[in-house]
Amino acid sequence: MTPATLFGLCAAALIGVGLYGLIVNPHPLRKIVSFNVIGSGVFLMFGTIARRAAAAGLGGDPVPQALLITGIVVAFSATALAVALVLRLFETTGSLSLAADADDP
Amino acid sequence: MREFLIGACGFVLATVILGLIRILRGPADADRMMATLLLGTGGIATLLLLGAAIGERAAVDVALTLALLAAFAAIAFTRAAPRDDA
Amino acid sequence: MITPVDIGIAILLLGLAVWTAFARAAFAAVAGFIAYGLLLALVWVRLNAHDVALTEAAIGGGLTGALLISAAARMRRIEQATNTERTGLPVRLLAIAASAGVALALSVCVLVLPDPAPSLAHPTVLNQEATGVGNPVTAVLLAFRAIDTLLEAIVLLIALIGVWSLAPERAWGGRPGPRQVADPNGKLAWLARVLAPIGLVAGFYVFWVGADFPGGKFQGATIIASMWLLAQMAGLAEVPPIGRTWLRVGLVAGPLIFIAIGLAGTVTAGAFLAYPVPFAKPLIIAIEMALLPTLVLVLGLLLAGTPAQELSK
Amino acid sequence: MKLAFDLWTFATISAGAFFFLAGTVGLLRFPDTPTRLHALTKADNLGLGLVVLGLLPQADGVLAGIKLVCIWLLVLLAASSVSQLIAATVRRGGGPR
Repeated sequence: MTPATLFGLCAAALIGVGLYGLIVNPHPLRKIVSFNVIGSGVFLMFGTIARRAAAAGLGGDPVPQALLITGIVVAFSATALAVALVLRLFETTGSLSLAADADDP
Repeated sequence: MREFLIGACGFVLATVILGLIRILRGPADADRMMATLLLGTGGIATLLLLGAAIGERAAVDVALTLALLAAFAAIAFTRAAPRDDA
Repeated sequence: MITPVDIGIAILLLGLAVWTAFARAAFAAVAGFIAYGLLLALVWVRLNAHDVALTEAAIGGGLTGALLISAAARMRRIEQATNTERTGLPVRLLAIAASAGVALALSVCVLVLPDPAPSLAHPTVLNQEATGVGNPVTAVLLAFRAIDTLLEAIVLLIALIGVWSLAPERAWGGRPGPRQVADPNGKLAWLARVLAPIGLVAGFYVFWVGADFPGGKFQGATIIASMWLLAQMAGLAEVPPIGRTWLRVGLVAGPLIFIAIGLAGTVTAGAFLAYPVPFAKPLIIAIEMALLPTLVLVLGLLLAGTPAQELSK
Repeated sequence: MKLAFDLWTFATISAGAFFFLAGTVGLLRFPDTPTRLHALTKADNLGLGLVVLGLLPQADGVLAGIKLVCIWLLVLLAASSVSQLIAATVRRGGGPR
């Protein structure tokens, strides 16, 4: 087994753990954190693929690596938007509950 | 020399792993923040040792970035921490 | 060859991920996630992806952590109320089954990846000469897949518009974030006065070496944006009101210059975002220079948040 | 000469690793937040300094060495100020809750 395979398997486990946290935790901020864990797992798996494709004297395939950089920055912007939404929800309703209101059908 | 550096790297990483038990135990928010500071310093040492061991110069630049930004989250924490006396 | 360091990092990474999912309090989960982000930078170094490691150290270790921790600290006092809301056992069991299934399926995928792996490394290296850039990742970002980078800059702008559009009516056009009260002679101000100039130099360094070594505009812009935010938190600089003309011009200037150079390519080199070979490197550097200030502004303002302060007269 | 350099590296990095261990033990064993802060910031930054000193003979070139020292100085600067800020937060009432 190479380090790439080790971290690939680790990435698969991270995606699983993140998915569990996303479903189970009611707190919206923790859903955001779990979503980021899933995201990093996906990035790590992509990084494994980049590492396995090392050729031409490079340590990895530069195309997936460039896409990873793009992905990390976009993931940050999505997180910032999500956090802003949660803070606004908190300000407006004074609560962090995502549950539907009791009087909803 | 390479084996020694890898070994030292593993050792520092192991002490950091132990230190992260503080994140689990808390009890105060500040204790948890301190454990992430420990990982910042330990992570920089690990990177420098790893970079020297595998002869990778870019690892030093990553360590430089961490040195500049590892404390950033802790600063944000001290700015946003609830002020009980206010 | 797997070293004990690799195994240690992998176990720690998994342990921290489990902690973020199972911790009792949101703040504790976020603290674990910050440690997790710092650790990911180490993983990228181990995977020989040094450009990615720099990005992760700057964004995962710095900006995302600061964003989440300040949100967690602001919501701290009502957390008890949310803790009473718990997910039922059947849902938990289903969630365990679903996530275990996904993880297993993905593990199998990792183990049966084709060998030798398909790679675009050879074509990249063969064609890199024409761009005049020494770092293959920069060549991909700004020449071979420049459209991704352009659209990314636009996605960042859209996210910022999303964050701003959450502002209440009275605060529209005002300064983002809660009002900062800081002692301009305090410890934080001292730290900002010393650290911010050094950080600026380091940010430009990381930006500039990106042409030939790991680094580049995203990493450099993140470092510079953090130093800007540090000065804001220390009370040495104020976030500009979002209605300012210079701010809005700065936000769109980078992508506009990028699009203009791309359009010029349709005339001079026969395709959108193609560069005439003798001018490839100057054009790439021009795009990077144009994107840097825009990225600094967007990243900094995304972290500063939704406008909440009323317009001062 | 090479042997002397290598011995220097062995000695300082081992000492640095020891201080990292000491910092961790302090973080885990000391009774309250301010003492833990004290253990962490002092021991770990000394450990990092020793590691940097040990790596200096292995660095390729003077500039690379200066960069290593700069990283240490940056960490010292940030860690010392941040530990003051955290201590202030703790004293203000951010203690165990």
